[in-house]
Amino acid sequence: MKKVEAVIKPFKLDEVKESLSSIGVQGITVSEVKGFGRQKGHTELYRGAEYVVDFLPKVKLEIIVKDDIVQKVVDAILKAAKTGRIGDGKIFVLPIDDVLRIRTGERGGDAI
Amino acid sequence: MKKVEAVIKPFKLDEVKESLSSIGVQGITVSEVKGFGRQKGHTELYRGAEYVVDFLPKVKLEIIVKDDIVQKVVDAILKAAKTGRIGDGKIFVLPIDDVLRIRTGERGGDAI
Amino acid sequence: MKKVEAVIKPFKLDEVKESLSSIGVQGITVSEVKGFGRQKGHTELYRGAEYVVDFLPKVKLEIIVKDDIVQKVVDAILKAAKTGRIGDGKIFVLPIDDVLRIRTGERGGDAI
Amino acid sequence: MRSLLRCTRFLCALVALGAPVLAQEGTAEINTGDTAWVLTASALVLMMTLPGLALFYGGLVRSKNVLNVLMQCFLSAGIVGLLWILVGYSLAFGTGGSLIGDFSKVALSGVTMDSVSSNFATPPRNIPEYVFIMFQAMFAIITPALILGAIAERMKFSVWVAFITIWFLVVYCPIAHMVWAPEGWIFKSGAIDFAGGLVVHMSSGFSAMVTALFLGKRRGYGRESMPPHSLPLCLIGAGLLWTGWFGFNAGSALSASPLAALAFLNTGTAASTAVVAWAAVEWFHRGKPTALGGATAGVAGLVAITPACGNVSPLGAIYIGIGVTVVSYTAVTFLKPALDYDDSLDVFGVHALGGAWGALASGIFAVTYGSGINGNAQQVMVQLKGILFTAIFAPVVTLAILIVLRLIFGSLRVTDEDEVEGLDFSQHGENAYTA
Amino acid sequence: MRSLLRCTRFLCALVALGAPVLAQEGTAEINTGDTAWVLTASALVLMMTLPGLALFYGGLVRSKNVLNVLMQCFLSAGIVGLLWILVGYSLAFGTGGSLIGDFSKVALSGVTMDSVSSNFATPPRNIPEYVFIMFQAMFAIITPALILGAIAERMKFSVWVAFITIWFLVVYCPIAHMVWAPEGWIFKSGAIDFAGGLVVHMSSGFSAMVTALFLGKRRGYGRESMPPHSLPLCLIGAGLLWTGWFGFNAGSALSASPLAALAFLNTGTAASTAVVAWAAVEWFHRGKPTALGGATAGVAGLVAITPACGNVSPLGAIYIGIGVTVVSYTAVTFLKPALDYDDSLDVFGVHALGGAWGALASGIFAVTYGSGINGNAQQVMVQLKGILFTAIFAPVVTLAILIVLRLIFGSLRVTDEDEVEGLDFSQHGENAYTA
Amino acid sequence: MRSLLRCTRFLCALVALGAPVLAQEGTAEINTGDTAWVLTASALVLMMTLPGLALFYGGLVRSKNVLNVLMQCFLSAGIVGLLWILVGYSLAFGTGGSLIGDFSKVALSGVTMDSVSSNFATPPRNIPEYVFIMFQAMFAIITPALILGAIAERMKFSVWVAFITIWFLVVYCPIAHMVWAPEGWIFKSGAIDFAGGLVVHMSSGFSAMVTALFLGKRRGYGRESMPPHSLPLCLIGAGLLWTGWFGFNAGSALSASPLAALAFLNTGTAASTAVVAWAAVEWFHRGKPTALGGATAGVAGLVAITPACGNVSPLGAIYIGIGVTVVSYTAVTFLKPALDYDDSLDVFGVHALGGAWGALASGIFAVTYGSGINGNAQQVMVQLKGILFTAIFAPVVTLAILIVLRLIFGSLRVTDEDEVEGLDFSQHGENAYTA
Ligand SMILES: Nc1ncnc2c1ncn2[C@@H]1O[C@H](COP(=O)(O)OP(=O)(O)O)[C@@H](O)[C@H]1O
Ligand SMILES: Nc1ncnc2c1ncn2[C@@H]1O[C@H](COP(=O)(O)OP(=O)(O)O)[C@@H](O)[C@H]1O
Ligand SMILES: Nc1ncnc2c1ncn2[C@@H]1O[C@H](COP(=O)(O)OP(=O)(O)O)[C@@H](O)[C@H]1O
Repeated sequence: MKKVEAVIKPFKLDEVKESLSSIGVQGITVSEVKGFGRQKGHTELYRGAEYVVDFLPKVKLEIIVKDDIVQKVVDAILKAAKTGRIGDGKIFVLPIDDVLRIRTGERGGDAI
Repeated sequence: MKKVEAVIKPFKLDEVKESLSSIGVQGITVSEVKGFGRQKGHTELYRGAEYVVDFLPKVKLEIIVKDDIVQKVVDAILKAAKTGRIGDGKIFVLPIDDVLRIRTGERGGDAI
Repeated sequence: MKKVEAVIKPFKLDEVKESLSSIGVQGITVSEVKGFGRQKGHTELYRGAEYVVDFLPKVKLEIIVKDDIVQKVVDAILKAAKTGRIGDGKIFVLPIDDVLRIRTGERGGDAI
Repeated sequence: MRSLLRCTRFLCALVALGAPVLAQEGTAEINTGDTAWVLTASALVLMMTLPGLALFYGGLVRSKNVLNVLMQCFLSAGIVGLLWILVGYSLAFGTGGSLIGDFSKVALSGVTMDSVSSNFATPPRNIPEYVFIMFQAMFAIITPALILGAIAERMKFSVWVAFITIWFLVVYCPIAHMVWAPEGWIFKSGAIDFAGGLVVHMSSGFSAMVTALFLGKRRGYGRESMPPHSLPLCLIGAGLLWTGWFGFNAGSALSASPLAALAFLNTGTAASTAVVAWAAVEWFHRGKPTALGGATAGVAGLVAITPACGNVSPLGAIYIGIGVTVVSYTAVTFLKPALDYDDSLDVFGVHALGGAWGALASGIFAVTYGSGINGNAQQVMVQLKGILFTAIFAPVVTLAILIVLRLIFGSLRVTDEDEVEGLDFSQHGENAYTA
Repeated sequence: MRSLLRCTRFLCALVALGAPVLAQEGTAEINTGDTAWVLTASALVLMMTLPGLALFYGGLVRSKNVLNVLMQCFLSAGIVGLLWILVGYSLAFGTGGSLIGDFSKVALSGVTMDSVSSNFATPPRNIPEYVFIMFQAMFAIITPALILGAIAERMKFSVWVAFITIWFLVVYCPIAHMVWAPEGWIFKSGAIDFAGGLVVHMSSGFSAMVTALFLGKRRGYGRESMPPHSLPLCLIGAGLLWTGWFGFNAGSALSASPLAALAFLNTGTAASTAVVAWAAVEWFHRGKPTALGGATAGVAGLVAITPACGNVSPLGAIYIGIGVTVVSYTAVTFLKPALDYDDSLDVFGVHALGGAWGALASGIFAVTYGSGINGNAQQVMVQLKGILFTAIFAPVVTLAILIVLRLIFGSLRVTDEDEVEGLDFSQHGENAYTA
Repeated sequence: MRSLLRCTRFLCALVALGAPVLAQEGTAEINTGDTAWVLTASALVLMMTLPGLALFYGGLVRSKNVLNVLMQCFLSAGIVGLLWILVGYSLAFGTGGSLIGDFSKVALSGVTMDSVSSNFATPPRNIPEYVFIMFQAMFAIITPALILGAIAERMKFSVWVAFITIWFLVVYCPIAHMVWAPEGWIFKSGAIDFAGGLVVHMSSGFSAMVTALFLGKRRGYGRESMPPHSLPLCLIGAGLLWTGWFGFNAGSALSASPLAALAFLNTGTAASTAVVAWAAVEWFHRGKPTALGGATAGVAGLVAITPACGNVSPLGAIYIGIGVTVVSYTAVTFLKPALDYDDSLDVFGVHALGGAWGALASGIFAVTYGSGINGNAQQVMVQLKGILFTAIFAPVVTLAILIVLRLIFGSLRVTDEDEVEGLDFSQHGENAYTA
């Protein structure tokens, strides 16, 4: 099993979610994050003063999947989240040792 | 060392925290997340219009622990977070390479 | 490649970010979290009633880096985030299997 | 408003504090300045409920319950505002007997553009009865809404709707009649209740207490922390309450007169004093003055001066402001934990006990007395009678209502699950805040 | 304000509802009570826009667009407030013809400290013309601001600024003149529009509808959920609107008179009734009464009673409150999805149709008629004429404005990217909330 | 309020702008319309502080400091509200000399229900002295609260409490006496300060500047970004300030008169003009008009018209609104960075300089003059004297207070750690927002 983490642009969340659903992903955990990267922040004005905002709002998805569909998941995200403009975000794949479902106590693949 | 991640129902946070405390866990990092899973979202009404809310509020716990107590931690969460109803959440166990305590620079098991 | 996660005191964020920038880190993902640890919470007063607040506001950084600069990154965080007082936070290093840049589809080291 | 004598019928005391005479002769002249002020005051008193009280209470609950609180206020404005016209005004200010009015003015029958109410100027002048009706409507609206502070975060919304409907009819209207109508026995006894210490604050506060006990505590009370979700909202509410209270108290003179001016001055002075006193007490007792304390203090000061504001001197107002700080601070800090009840937003400590103190203090510090009263000792005794009656009548009738409602609705509370999820979603299908 | 006759010139009806006579003789006495009330009412009506409407609408949009909404309100107060003094007052209330005023009072030329306006007391009295000007200014300010509800979250800010400037001059001023100036043809026809059902709510509501259609839907409308970012803000706004509306309606009597009192009472009663009725309908239809429903109902009740408040009885107000619930609930629940337009915050359902219902109901339930009218049937016919005219004139002229603006600005909408990022940042360089 | 002559004692100018005569004969008749308006205005002015200013400032700080700001406002209402009754009114309006009043009215001794104040109607009429006292109390409450904008996010709360107590007694009361009491030397010089450009805005603004400098910058100022935590709160505050300001300015006529009407009209007009002008300047200079700019502009326009509103024509108000935009925009955009001070919320740029401009402009555009003045040139010279005096007196005395306070309290600032953690928790033990 793997954990796929993706940092994407917030307005792409719905599209990515639907795309993942359509390939059979049944669970996603989402959090609001702020990203610092190549995409440069913008400047906000407050009463004449300018503030450079380095951190841009992003959304982080965490999806636990069986090894065999990792590539499908990655591809789905790649496709749905892409605008082609800087700041589209990243996908990370991490190893996972174990998964459990709290409700039933199931373990491993069944728990996903 | 392992990282235990648990996605649970928000109102179970206090119980889980106490249960973990009682087995000697000294550190937890908590974040607010939104979960998409088998538990289906609810419908909100705004002036006649209905919005389906797919993402439900969940809480994510991250706990770094030594290998020998991983099972105890998992069991404690399983027990405290369970309501038996759909949407109780998941536990994931991830491998960790290293841990450091910023204050002292301690490394590995001592830093937890 | 590794994922470095650091939980730090919120007001240290700017310093840590600058310190990481200066050693060439080009991407950081930041989230607001609440921490429970040795640093004991404070007590808030509401109309005579006292509430013990166990969870303190912290900031979590996630940084994907190539293996060769992990130590530099860790050191930079250690130095910039340290106040020497309890609650300074932790650094965790996790293994990573893969990284992709959504915009270009690049994979691995190039995608960071 | 009001205590004691009907000027045109009895004699005209130096400071006329009579119940308004409702003249229907059609030729009575109205005073435009008085009318202007009471129109303004009526709008200010509505602002106390919407959005004042709604914010004051709404900020104090958890974010999952804030809409429920706001809706409880809106429905109070809806239900009571409508019932007042249909039947409430008649029950409260229709002639009737010494306990309650009658149905003579149901749906405002007989009230026309020419109907006037006599006011508390010296000598009395007239304002259109329509203005008097609406000024009173705003009092009727805020009183049941005050109760919600004690039952917040757990009562079914359907129960709330039924509860305030009945409570308004069988608790508020009778008390308003007894205290403010010329036929009411408390009125006739010479009690001072210028702007509603008995009628508004004690009646709601004591009813709130019994409702809180009847309902039981919130799930997790005492174990989990339940901090206010937005103290800024609460403090905005307190500010709007303070502003609106000038209409509440000074408007009760029903005239733009020196009496209104005195009531205005006393109102501000008592509130200011309480804010200072409360901050001092907290600083001494807790090491820090809190913002919630500041907001609470302002409201407590305003509650306490309410019955007294037309009958005491500015120095009296200062004493009343200090006194209510002692009373309410003690109640919310020591009495509540000691008695172990869950009065979510402290209606009992602030309104019930603050109102009772104010009603008592109206006697202690009065410089003008109720009709037929000669001196503070006698006035205090009369005040005590009113206080005692209200402190028994309101909660007893409220208890009866609650028992009946339990028969009808089964539990008065939402289910545990709904309580955990929050009343906003379970009762209204909405969430207060989204991105 | 106003329907029908100029009392000092024609005859004085029992309930005088004439347009204000502007006497400049310099010796006319003003009534201080009337003046006090209209000063107060003017402040209350400003509060309806800032912050009332700003909050009501601001709470309903997504958090990335709230500042844009607030700024649209501020700029309406700025632009219209300034233009009113420079030219608007003259266009609306200068003598002129039956369609529009003239330039005789540009920059208030000729208006002095001695100028007075006659009011709707019986018999008429005077207030300073400066007060009348400012009371009317506040009406002029809120009307264009109402439109923003239909175009929120997508219009370029530069277009908004141009739009309200022109709309104010070519839609608002003429309609205000036709309906409220003694020379206006709708006024002369005997139509009742006490506080602005035609002038304020229908004119803005129908213009809003055409603007929403012209602009197109928000990106993602119907696919993504776009829930209100802060219902508490929205409900605070509704509370302040309710409070301020007493100034709007009762102030339109231009006097602290029984007429003002009646308008005040009807205003509160209709709003309360609508809140109760709407909650009942929602409970029945959806299983739960919503907070947004409560706020919407209050506003809808207030809209509907606006034209009628000085001419109907309290029972009439109750019927009007029930009626508007049916009309507006149906519109926002069934009509909007059926016609598939994106009127972001339901200006059409609430203001256009609620205002039209109110204008019609003014005829149905009138107990005092417009000048020269003898009975409800005749009054209804006259009302229909006014309704029809407004429902055609306002959107047609608005359409013309929009076409011209498209020629000038190219697209009236922000770019898709700006819309996604939010108008706060793209139009104003700011974010509403930070830590 | 006020400039120049005591009508009943001296002569009655065409537009009477005298200090109120306090007649105690007991038989003086009061005017109910005037009384109604000043009662209303007093409530409106309280609303400016609570919650108006509290929100305007509270929204601009970071979320960790918002409660501290709100509490600074509440304590100003508490401390000053109480001290005003005990001693302040006597120091400001007791007979005394040309610099300060006396102790003749301590604890309002001698003031009764029969005491009246003469007002600025032509010819002067009376209102109850109690009303005048409370109207003035609200001015006294807001003035020290204005200062907090310059020292927000870093001053110890204990220091704030001590500071405003002393500042009120040794800065506010003397200036109020000099400018508004008939014995005051600035008053006697014929200076125009209708509603408090010198007394309220310059006195607080210049004091704020020196306090900001004395305290030093916020930790991280210039390095970290410190954006407003909630611009919507700030804009709600601005809206309520605008609404309340009508009470502030038009109430200063102490009458429901054409003078009040003129002041009202000028107030709205100047604010509207400034909003338009500021947006235009920002659009041109920065490419985008900001919401914070809109709110700031409104307040700046209101500040500038304050001293002038009873003495200039509507066109004058427009010029003043344009002028203050230039002054304040320049100050906050160029002067602040150039001088490198940390006036957190721009009290200096908006209130000190806006007030100074307004005071000067009162001379430039006056159409009615101060007593004994014949023409604008002479009036300007007199205005300059008042401006200069205030711009020196207020900061110098403030500096003395600060030096004394530093001796007593050691540092006037919270510790660095407390500043980082936020003043809400460190000073009040609370957090503004929780889930
Ligand atoms: N090395 C990294 N570690 C963690 N997060 C990263 C890293 N690089 C980028 N990110 C995240 O991805 C987001 C997008 O990255 P950015 O460099 O702006 O554009 P792009 O993805 O197009 O190269 C960032 O805002 C940040 O949240
Ligand atoms: N494969 C997954 N990857 C990441 N998060 C998941 C996954 N499956 C479930 N979750 C998280 O767990 C929560 C509960 O899952 P759900 O399927 O609703 O119920 P249950 O845990 O009872 O099976 C989800 O809301 C989501 O946050
Ligand atoms: N074992 C752990 N697992 C996850 N997070 C931890 C763990 N220990 C500490 N943390 C995080 O680090 C923060 C600081 O830890 P704490 O024990 O308070 O102080 P210190 O880092 O100085 O030892 C905590 O608030 C928590 O967020």
